[in-house]
Amino acid sequence: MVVLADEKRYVLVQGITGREGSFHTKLMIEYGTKIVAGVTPGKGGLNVHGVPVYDSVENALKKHPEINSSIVFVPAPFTLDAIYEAIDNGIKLIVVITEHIPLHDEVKLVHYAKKHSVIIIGPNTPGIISPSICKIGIMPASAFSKGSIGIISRSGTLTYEVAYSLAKVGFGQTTAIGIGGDPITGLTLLEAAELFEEDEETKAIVVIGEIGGVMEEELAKAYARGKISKPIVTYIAGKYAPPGKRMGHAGAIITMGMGSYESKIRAFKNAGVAIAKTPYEIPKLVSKVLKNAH
Amino acid sequence: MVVLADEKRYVLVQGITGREGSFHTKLMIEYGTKIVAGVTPGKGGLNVHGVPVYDSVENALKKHPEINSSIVFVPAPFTLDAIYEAIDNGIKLIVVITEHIPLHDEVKLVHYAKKHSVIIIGPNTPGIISPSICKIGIMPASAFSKGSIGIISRSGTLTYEVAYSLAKVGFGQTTAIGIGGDPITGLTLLEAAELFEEDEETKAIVVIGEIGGVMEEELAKAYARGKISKPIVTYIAGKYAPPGKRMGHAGAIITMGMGSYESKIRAFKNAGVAIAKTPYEIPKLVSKVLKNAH
Amino acid sequence: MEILEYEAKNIFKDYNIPIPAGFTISSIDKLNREKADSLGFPLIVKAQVPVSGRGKAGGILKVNNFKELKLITSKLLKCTIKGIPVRTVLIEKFLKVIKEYYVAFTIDYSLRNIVFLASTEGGVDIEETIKEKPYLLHKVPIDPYIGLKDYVVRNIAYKLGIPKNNVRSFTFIARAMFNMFREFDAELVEVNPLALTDKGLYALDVRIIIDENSLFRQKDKLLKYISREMFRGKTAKEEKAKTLGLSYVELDGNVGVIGNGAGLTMATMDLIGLHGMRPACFLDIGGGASKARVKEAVNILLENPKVKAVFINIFGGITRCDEVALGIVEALKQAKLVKLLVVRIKGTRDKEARLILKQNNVEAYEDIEGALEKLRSLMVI
Amino acid sequence: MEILEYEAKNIFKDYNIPIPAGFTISSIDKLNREKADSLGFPLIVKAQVPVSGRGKAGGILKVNNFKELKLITSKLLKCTIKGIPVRTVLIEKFLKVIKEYYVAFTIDYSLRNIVFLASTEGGVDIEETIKEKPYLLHKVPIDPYIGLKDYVVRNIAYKLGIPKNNVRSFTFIARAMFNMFREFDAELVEVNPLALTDKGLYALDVRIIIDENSLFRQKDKLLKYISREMFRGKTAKEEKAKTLGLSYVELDGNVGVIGNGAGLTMATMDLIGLHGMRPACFLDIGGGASKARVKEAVNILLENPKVKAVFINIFGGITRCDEVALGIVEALKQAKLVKLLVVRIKGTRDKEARLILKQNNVEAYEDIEGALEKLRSLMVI
Repeated sequence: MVVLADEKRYVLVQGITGREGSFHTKLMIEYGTKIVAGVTPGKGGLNVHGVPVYDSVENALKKHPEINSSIVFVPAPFTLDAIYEAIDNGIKLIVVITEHIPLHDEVKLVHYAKKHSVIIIGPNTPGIISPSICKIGIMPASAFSKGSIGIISRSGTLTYEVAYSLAKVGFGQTTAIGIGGDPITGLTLLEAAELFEEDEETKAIVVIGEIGGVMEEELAKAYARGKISKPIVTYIAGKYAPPGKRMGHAGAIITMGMGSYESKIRAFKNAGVAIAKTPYEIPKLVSKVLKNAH
Repeated sequence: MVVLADEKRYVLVQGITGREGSFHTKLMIEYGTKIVAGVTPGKGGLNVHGVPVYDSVENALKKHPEINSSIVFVPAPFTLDAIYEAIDNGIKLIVVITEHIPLHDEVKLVHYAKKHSVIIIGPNTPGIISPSICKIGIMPASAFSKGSIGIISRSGTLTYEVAYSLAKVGFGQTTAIGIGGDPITGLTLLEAAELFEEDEETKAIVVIGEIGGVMEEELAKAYARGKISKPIVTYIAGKYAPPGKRMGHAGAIITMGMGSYESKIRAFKNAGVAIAKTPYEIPKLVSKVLKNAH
Repeated sequence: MEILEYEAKNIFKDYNIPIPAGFTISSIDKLNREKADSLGFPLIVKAQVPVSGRGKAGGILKVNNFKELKLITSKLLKCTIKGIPVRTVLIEKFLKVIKEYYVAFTIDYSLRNIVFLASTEGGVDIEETIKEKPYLLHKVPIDPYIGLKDYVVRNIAYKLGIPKNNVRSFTFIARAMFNMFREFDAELVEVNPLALTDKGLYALDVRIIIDENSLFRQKDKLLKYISREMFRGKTAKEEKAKTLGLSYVELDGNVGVIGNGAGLTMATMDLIGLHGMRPACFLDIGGGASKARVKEAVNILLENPKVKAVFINIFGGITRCDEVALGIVEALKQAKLVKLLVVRIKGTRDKEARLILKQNNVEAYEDIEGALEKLRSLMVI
Repeated sequence: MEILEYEAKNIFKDYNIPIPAGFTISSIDKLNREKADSLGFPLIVKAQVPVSGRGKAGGILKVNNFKELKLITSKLLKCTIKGIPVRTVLIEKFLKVIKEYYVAFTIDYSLRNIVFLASTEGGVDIEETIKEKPYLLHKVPIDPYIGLKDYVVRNIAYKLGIPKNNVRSFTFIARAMFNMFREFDAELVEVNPLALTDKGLYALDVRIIIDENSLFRQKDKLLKYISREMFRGKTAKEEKAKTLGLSYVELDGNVGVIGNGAGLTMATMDLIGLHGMRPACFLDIGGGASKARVKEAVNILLENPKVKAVFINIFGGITRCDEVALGIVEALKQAKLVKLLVVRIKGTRDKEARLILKQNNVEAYEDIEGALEKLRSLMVI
């Protein structure tokens, strides 16, 4: 089995007529993803790489009631509305590629999705891919291969790099989930790890974190409590990174010292998680944790 | 049994230090209602007719965790906030005496209450009374007496008048519910009738309606469908009343002819409900429907 | 509280919604030929009165030249529409209409929610059209906390068949109307028709009704748009009653009705009607009225020449009956016109009240039946 | 995007939040004695730089007379605080403070929600205070759809022990700050301290950070308050990079790092660090960068005198490696300064890319290890 991106995904592309939307629709179709319809307001009736375009999600669903997922390429000023439209029409998995969405919109979309039990991947994500099964995203397919590792990442390029270096030593992925690079994301690292925890086929989880936010610390705590029992290998980018912008006193007051590289490493170390110093160290550690698990 | 206003009500008075709040606190205590605390922001520490006053609902509940109901005398500009405060602190029955609350605030309070499964009586209501048990309201106690009739009313004075004329012929009330005189109310006529439907002690229901809105029609339909099986006697005020303000074309378009005196009478007649031509005819009809019910 | 069309249009203008170019005048002497010419004939002249059916009552006319404009304007400024004198006219550029739509935001009492209404069939006959073909009405409830979503408006635009290159403008107009609806605490923001012209969408006629209960937070903003007294009734007496906090509406019968509480007052009117008489007015003194307030209320009726008899029905709860009785007596002492008067008074301190009234030669009853009987006998004479 | 204190205070003023009377000057010649006298000494002189710890760095001073004011102002206008030149000073009336509070609205990434923060212990040491006594911080999440409820603010006011006759003002200030927070798409609206004086509550120091992703809808409004270019980095080069859409931050090492994607760029810096070298900067060319963009990116590093070697790490996905290679080559052709350069390039069209680079005498590796080894060997020399 895989998580989220399985063979039962019937995908709607919101913003299909845009440059990115149209380009990646083609690549997803080539990968084998079931792209059944697209939406661009005012462009209903067109056809993008063989995919019919509708003016509204409602109209797309009327013709394609099997749609259960959506990928969003809509420009940032209109993304929140596009997500409302998808959620109000009953779509329960939404991959939001769009970057630069205003933070206040992100707070709202996370709130709204939670209230309606909808999974949002992203925003600012490369998407999700289950190699040779389904890709709802923009990642280069060639970097990924089928296997038993689950990847969860806050970074796009780094995910490709890690998938590629895992492949070199023979490890493929059940699924790779880009949770998105923004400070607020629909699915958190922990929630993604919980999905892999329940997936029989996934033997180990690779977590690519970053400085900032407290998602890594939350995951580490859950691991320490035994909520996640599968072996995790993690890499946290940003040990030598420039300090992020200071959010007045509030930033420091809220995070209470969490969010730094040291805080994250400490949390994972305390939880007994294998920590890679560089992304290129990950394959070696994966071999090790899998050996120990036997 | 009675509905809503029973002996297990521990009541908080919001806006207790105001003229009306203080005056009716005294009358409610005299009636036997368990008024345990009051709230007026900034007046914490005072004492009104022996009732301790707090700055916030949170503080009142800390000292009086038994509070499960609230009566609101807070001025209209601040009522919505007072209701938020009560609901957020877990109070599930709120009687809103305040009149002249902005309509947009009423839409919000109804929405918010529904989301939190809270019963709002009012706004612009005389409250609820179960004679000789509990009064959460401002009605003159002397007009009411214990018995087996449930009264639901959109009008204050008319309720007293009807209760009084019922008493003259020996009928008392289980409970009288003033649902409030505003176009939007927390509890509807139908919802109130459903409460009486489930109350064993209530033998018949008197419904005092008014022109405007469609609550009477909704109740009539539910009665016709058998959702309410107890005998109802109704009086609709306003046959000779001046026409209400015209809400542009929208008013007519939405109501589609409902809301008028004729529409309400027709609906009740079709449902087989006993209709009083004047409020003073109600006692006679109550006798009749009760006789038929035997 | 309904504001006048041109006032509402000034609000629309500030929300950047396209409206026809135009100007108002309140005196025919101020009518300026250059101003009219700069708009370009034909023009539309619209009487500014806050009533429905103004067009059918002759309050909206098309003029083709300055002579006609002057004639029509001067006529309108002298006339009365549905009882309301025309104090101002709005003169607007005439726009050629390709298609008329109906768009409104209001509160649906049944849903207890805000609704967005739209129809392809805008214009004066919208109500009849929707009655016959209810499927032409699009009604969407709007969560008061989440507000209007753009896609909802777009979907309506597609359903209305708004041309694709006007959808963006439609969405803009609907959003602006919704913002206005919320920011002004409106009960209604209506555009009928929203007209498709060769220059795009225009709000040809608009209507805004403000919730009077919101004036505590809307007054300052409204005063930017409304130059007159805000608290007005339709007649001078209604205006006076309003300032006194009384709920008063004039009707066309001859029995003046006073009650405490809207329900009881309405029920009293119903009784008058059922007994073959006709109410001259509805006057609710409200709860806990003071002597002074009662006196003013009675005065309003005593001074109304249409009122032959005054019928007062009080059930005292919070309202003290003796206070009411004293108010009645004081009003009578100052009365210039002599009217028939019957009082039914019951409840808190009613015995004292009836005594006071009897001592002042006012018929006072405890039971409604007796009072009505008396009234009937007086009216027959 | 952090705006300057006086700009933020102008916004506060428009939201009717009490701030100390004052004025700004940007040139010592413009310092006007009457203006200063009308405020009344002592005055506070505050350097306007968007950095934290300004006070401790000598950027905030009290002056007792015009002579001192002139001296301090002229000094500040010539100096640099934490690397930022002081272009403007704010001169404010000194207010006697009875008690300092801390109040802020921000977004808590962990809760993924708006939070209202308040503490009794306002002032420059707030962070240490809260670290030691976390119970002094009141943090309330706010539903983004429902907004700030007055009672929530009142309850905080009671918990902070705000004097009863200042609670209304506190509630007003908090509500205004929240409205500002939402209406300006702020990441932070902070008042520290909110000072209790004998004239009531005053926002003595304020800070507003605007979400740059919201500029498409905030720009027009912000331009009312911000006179300078809005898109600025802290240094000229950062500013240039920003206008090119590149993410660039300068650090104090000597190896310039370029990557595609923030994660990979950070990881590359980590590698540099782990191998005992120090990064001079962080430069992310983003996804799908064009030849021209890459050229500009490389140029920025080549022109930076602190950079001894440039290390480029690309994993091509959407980004085409050959496009990157061409950009590098073009930049090198125009370069005035000669730098060490090592490129690791992998992914979409990487063979072509390595060929292009080799032909232009640029060391290009497929594997990161080889590239790093080479860099190390070059840096040792």
